[in-house]
Amino acid sequence: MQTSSSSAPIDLSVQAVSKHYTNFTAVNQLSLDVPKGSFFSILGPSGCGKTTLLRMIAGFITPDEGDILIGGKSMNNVAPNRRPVNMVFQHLALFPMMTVGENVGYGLARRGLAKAEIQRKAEDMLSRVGLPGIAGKRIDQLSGGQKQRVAIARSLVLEPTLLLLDEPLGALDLKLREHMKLELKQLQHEVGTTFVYITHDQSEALVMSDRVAVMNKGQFEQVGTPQELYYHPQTAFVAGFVGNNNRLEGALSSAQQGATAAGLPLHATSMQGGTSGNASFFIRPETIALSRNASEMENFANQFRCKVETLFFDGANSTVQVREVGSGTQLHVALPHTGQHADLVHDETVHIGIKAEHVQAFQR
Amino acid sequence: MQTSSSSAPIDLSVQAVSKHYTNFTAVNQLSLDVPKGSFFSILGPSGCGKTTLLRMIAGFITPDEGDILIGGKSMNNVAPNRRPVNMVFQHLALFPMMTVGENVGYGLARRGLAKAEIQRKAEDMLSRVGLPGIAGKRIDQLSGGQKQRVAIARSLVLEPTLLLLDEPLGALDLKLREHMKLELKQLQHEVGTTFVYITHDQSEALVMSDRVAVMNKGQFEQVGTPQELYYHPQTAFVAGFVGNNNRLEGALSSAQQGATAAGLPLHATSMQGGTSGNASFFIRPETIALSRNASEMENFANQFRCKVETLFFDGANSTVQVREVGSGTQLHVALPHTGQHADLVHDETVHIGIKAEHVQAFQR
Amino acid sequence: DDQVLRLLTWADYAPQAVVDQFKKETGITVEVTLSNNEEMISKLRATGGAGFDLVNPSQDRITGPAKEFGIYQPIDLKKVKVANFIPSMLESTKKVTGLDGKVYGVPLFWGTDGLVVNSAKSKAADYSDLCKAEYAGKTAVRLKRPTLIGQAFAMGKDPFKAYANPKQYEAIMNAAGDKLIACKKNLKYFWESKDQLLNDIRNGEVVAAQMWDAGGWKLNTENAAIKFVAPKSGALGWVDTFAIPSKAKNVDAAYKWINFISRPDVAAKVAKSAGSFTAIKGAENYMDAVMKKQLAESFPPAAMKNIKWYPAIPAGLEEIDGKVLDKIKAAN
Amino acid sequence: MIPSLPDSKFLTRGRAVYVTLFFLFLLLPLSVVAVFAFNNSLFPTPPWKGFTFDWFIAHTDDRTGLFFDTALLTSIWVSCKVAFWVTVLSVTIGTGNAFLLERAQFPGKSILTTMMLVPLVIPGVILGISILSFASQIANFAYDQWELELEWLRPGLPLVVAGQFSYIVTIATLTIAARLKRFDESLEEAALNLGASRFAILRTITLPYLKPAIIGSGAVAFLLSFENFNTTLMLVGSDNPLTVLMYGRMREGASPVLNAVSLLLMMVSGIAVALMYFRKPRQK
Amino acid sequence: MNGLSPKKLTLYLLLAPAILWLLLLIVLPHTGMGIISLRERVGPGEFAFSFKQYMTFFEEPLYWNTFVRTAVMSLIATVLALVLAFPVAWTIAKVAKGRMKALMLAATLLPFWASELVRTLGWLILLRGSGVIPGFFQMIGLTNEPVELLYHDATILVGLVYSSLLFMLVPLINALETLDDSLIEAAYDLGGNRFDILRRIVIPHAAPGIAAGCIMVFMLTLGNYLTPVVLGGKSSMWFTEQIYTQFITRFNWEQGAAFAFLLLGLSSLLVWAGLKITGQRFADAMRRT
Ligand SMILES: Nc1ncnc2c1ncn2[C@@H]1O[C@H](COP(=O)(O)OP(=O)(O)OP(=O)(O)O)[C@@H](O)[C@H]1O
Ligand SMILES: Nc1ncnc2c1ncn2[C@@H]1O[C@H](COP(=O)(O)OP(=O)(O)OP(=O)(O)O)[C@@H](O)[C@H]1O
Ligand SMILES: [Mg+2]
Ligand SMILES: [Mg+2]
Repeated sequence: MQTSSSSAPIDLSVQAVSKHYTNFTAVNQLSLDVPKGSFFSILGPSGCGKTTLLRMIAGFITPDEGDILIGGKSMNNVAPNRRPVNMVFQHLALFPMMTVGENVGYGLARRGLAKAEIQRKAEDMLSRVGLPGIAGKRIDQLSGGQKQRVAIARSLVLEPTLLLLDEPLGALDLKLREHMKLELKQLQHEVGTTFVYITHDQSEALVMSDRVAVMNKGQFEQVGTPQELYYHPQTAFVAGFVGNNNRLEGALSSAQQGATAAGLPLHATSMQGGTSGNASFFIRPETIALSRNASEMENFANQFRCKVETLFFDGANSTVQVREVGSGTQLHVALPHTGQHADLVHDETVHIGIKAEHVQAFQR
Repeated sequence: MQTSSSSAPIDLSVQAVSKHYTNFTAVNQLSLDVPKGSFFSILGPSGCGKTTLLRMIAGFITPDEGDILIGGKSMNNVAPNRRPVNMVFQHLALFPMMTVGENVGYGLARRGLAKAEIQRKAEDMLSRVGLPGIAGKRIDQLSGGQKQRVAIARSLVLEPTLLLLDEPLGALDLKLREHMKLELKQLQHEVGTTFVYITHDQSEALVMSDRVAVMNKGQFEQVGTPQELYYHPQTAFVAGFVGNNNRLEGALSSAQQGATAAGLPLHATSMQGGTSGNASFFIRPETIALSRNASEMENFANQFRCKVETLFFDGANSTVQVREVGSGTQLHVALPHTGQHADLVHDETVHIGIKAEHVQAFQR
Repeated sequence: DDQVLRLLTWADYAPQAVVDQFKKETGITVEVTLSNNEEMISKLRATGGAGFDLVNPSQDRITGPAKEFGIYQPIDLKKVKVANFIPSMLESTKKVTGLDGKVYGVPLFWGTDGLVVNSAKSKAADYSDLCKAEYAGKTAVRLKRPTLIGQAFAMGKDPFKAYANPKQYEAIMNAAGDKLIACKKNLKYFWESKDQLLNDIRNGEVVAAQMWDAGGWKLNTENAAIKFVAPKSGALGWVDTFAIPSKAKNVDAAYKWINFISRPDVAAKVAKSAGSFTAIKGAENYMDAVMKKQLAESFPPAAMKNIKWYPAIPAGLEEIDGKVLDKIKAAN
Repeated sequence: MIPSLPDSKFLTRGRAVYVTLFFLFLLLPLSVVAVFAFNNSLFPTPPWKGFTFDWFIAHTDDRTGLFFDTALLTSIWVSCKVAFWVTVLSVTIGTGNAFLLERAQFPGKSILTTMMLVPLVIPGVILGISILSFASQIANFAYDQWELELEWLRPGLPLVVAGQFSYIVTIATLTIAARLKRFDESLEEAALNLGASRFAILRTITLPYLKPAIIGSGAVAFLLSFENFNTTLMLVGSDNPLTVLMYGRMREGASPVLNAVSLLLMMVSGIAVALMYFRKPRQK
Repeated sequence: MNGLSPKKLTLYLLLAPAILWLLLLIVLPHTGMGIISLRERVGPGEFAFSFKQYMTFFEEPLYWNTFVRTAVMSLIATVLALVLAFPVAWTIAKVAKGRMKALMLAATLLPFWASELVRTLGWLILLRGSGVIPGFFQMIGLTNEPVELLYHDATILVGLVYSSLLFMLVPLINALETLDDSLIEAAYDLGGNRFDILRRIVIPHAAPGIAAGCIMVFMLTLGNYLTPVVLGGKSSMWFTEQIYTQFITRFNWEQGAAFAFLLLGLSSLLVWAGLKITGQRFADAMRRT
């Protein structure tokens, strides 16, 4: 994985594209390059313009400004049914009046292929998505995950340059979603088609993608690998949106020194040029060390005494909510995988330590 | 929390209750005691009979056998509208033709309280669930989380002995669900009403409950605190259903010695009396130590050389899928919170170590 | 209740002014339902003679249904001011509507079926002229039995004489039917509503049509070129009567209405509205001069004598007519 | 096709033109009727002879305006009475039927369900005639046997109401059942759980939920009844509803009063619909 | 087991009016009519069992001609209504948005706020020889003389189609509205053209609505009385008119009842055939109207 290198040819290039609605700009001067064969995600909160962008790429919405190039060719004035892209819709849009095989073969039939050929290709593709021999079933006989895969097969069988996916896991239930997440990534890896994937679920984006663009209010906040986004967010928005985070509002007095509004002094890495002024501090729950023993915290730049408020036991994902005694600041702390501290009780005193490099500050 | 002690009075007692449908037993000779003031969850896969059980408690279904006692009184022949229990429905069942205030006041009005009294109580209750001043709104003006709380308020205002909740978070989206999970736990803590909570999401059950009953095919497999279930599952079903787990099929040759069918030798703690024969082995991803360096694994009873297959980067919840070189066994390994190993690449060789106590074996 | 008279009658036989006057004089409200001969019988048949207190069927349509369906009750002539009626008309109606020694109708209006002709555009003088090619697409008849009867007379046959002999009658009617089928191309339509026809004659779309006299004279007042012409083979004369349904609830009011209408002054009013002639003595004194003139013009004495009055129809004959009419309608 | 698919100008224009023509086609006959209500002529037909309000307000020998035409006004009142009863009956029994269809289980339910739909496919004339002949037979029988005159079985308003009801109730049933089908039964369970009795649930939850369908089907029932001609024609006695009276006038002596009353009706139902239509968003 | 449980009681209370309605107003009257149709008048007020009425129908070409004619015209009217209404239903359901959509919906309902009589009166004013449209033709010099537009079969069709459009539009709109736009987009995205999408996606999806609309329109035209009688010409026989004539002007209830039964049979048969061909079920289709 992470095979995408900047030298790979660019399959999709979005160039300064905008879409304005009456007194509302859904997509604002947005540019984007997706290299061939990569899994590219666009991650953003509801209403930020993701679908609008994707539908412009597919051709269902005409951009007001800018250009979209697919495989190097401008898509201006190319109708959706002539573009070398296919789309997997949020609610899949499988044709309920056709069998699975007819669904998968639909695009091929439109290209005028022979019946036998269509059937062979469709069954081939179904096998590749792990559903051999279901071509004869009706759509309503499939489970959610199967539908998912049929929808993808229906698009992939046309061998598009680009596959667009609009939150295709949104309608699935939790367990299935976890499962499909892993499966989808593997599928993309196998077929090698370029995927452009939309989601508002950061976990999906992180797990599956080679690169992720974080979108907010019609613009990209940051584009990078999942690791870059997670460990080196460039903006407060990205820090807050990608992964869980404790967010504390306060001010910086120098580049690496500050305090929250409630009076908690913090040593931080200042991420943006500025050295003082109002700032938001972000501390990931899993970077906070916790112990019943104050002495274990000696090496940490930030050391606080806290009272346990609530333990949220969830096996490997357990967290504890603590309150710093001096300022009353609430913090979420992830408990280690070892199961240590799963026995914390309400009102117990604990000590926490946070390295300065794990306190990320963004000027407001 | 974990305040429930076995000395607290029993609010709900289900005694050998069964429900048979034509050629199908939905609930089978099931018994259960819920102490006053506790948060009790029933966790089980879809179709295991959870809803059937809950509806028998509420009185919508008549048990074929057994007795249900609430607050010590048998509920045989007590109509649903006369039982001291209230229920929060899966899809909430808020009355769309009434305002929030009318919804919350509905039960009070049926008891014949005066208008002013109803209004006062309803607004009180709404404040307690954190929604002061919305009594006049229409239901469709509320967000998902607000509806959730209104549904709970509507039941709590009647001061039931027992509040039954049937997967009330099922319909919410991911983020909100995470949030409501924490909130619901706190709410129960504050009001002190006994909650009986149904879910098929193990994380919900673990995080919120004082005690959890794991249900399967109409019967309980294990009842215990979340920690007990997670760390000391009594059956293979519980080990597999609660928390993520690597499941390997094989056989035990002695009480603590065995091998998978693919030939991977394992040192294990045998959980059940038996000493040899077919067995399932469970290894939690977070108990597996991983290193690029074989020497770091020396202290582990089980040591394996593996190839990295896929890295699923998800911040603090990242996992890696590896394949043991000798037997080809696939294993999921959780990566440490520190972000170490987030840079693993495909086909890299790694070494993993597992303590014998973390390999749980169940006879089949 | 006693204060309501339910009247089933032809359009114009109960003008609003007369109804108002009746109400003022007697306190009885008249509920008018408009109808025609066939529908009157159907209605009463369905009600078994209930639902109405008084009807105005033509005299030839009384004894048949009375016998078959029992929908009429005999008239108590003692309650009718017989002196108001023209004796000859009363006598002939008594004869035609008499059954088992009882009388079922008293006359109200009489009139004729003939031709309305726009003399500026047509010289039609008999029913058969409607089929002349020169008037193609500009003539009209009703698809009803009077049309058949008229055609039959125009062909020189006497269907009335054949009433007693269904076989012979059927032959006559079939012949008339064939004539009309041949004529069909010439017709603009079979007219259904009086209004439709009057309008089309008015604006010249129709130049000659079979119709009853009142319509013709009405048009004549508007446009002198339009005339009612008694056909050479004879106009068909009908008499509309008062008859009382067998289960009438307010028989008293029915007699009151009969006696009210048969007052010469009232009769004249109704006559004016209907454009027909009454069987009431002295009504002509109140009558419009124009109408008298029109009558004289349409009916020279010879034509008057040549009027063929409908005898009572024996039950079952109408089935024969019906089939012929259907055949005409279906023919191309 | 749909807005998100690019259509050629030709297609878009073509569709606009077609739709415009279509609505012209729909509105043309009605507007002519409306316009000719003001024709200063004795006949409801061209030529246009100038503008007048006579056909609403005149009260002279040869012109009786709508507001003085007692027969017309009476018939409107008769129609209203009939429509009222048909509406009340259809909606009440329709509501019961809806519960029967959606909630009850009993042997023969599928037969009953199909039977309930049958009136929709019986031509109105036949419906009228069959009810007429059936009622007459019973009435004649009662009369012949016991000299008992069952007047309500004779042509007249009770039969008209019965005839219209016999198929309008199907429509009401379908409308209300459709809404009841979408009713989430857990709402009733929730109410029961909150201590409501069966009756209280019906009163406070189920019926309020059905209210829009009940009102809607009531309005439709009223309109259908008011407009009905085919069935009514067969069943009327001496009281004429408006449609039957208008038919009689059309055949025997139409005047622009017919246009005037049509215009009035169009306006009344237009206003009624507009009121319902504009109130809806606010309710919602 | 003595006394009724409340549940049973409720069931009976609900069943009673439904059964009374169906029995007294539908089943028995039609059975009665069936009986009437099977007798023959042998004398004044005397009747005997006979198939004569049905024999007459089959022996008399006039009657079955009318019968066939009515059915054929109704079918044509149904197809016309479908073809005319479909683009409009599509526009309302899929293209128009917001206010425009509401307005168009209201406009489709407009004609049906006025009674059938009013609509027919409108057509009379428009089409008669001296009417508005012939006058217009003359004015623009299309014809020299007024043309008679009334009294043709085509006129009847116009009137019938006009009267039944609503009943086609509403189920069509309902059916099309439930068609998810993304299905069309998906088909288009996969390379389908308009015709193909119509054939493979839209029509199969809308089939129940189409069936419902067609049944409604067909039944309404077949059973229509007013329009064919008022707008029809000298040869235009309509079967309901025939029934009316038998009952009302011929006093021949026996024959009329037989005709009524034949019409019922015809309509049931055609509806059944239509449903069979399109694979729909009666109850499903009717519930959509
Ligand atoms: N036709 C339109 N007219 C006006 N505004 C629109 C229109 N379509 C979308 N918008 C607005 O544009 C914004 C972006 O919409 P878009 O559907 O692209 O969001 P999204 O990121 O896909 O959100 P979600 O995750 O909820 O699907 C939204 O605020 C939406 O309200
Ligand atoms: N009325 C019924 N007749 C027959 N079987 C039924 C009936 N109701 C429920 N069942 C069966 O009983 C079993 C238990 O149903 P129940 O609704 O209690 O499951 P559940 O645990 O709540 O599942 P879920 O998580 O999907 O809601 C299911 O297998 C279901 O199919
Ligand atoms: Mg979107
Ligand atoms: Mg359940």
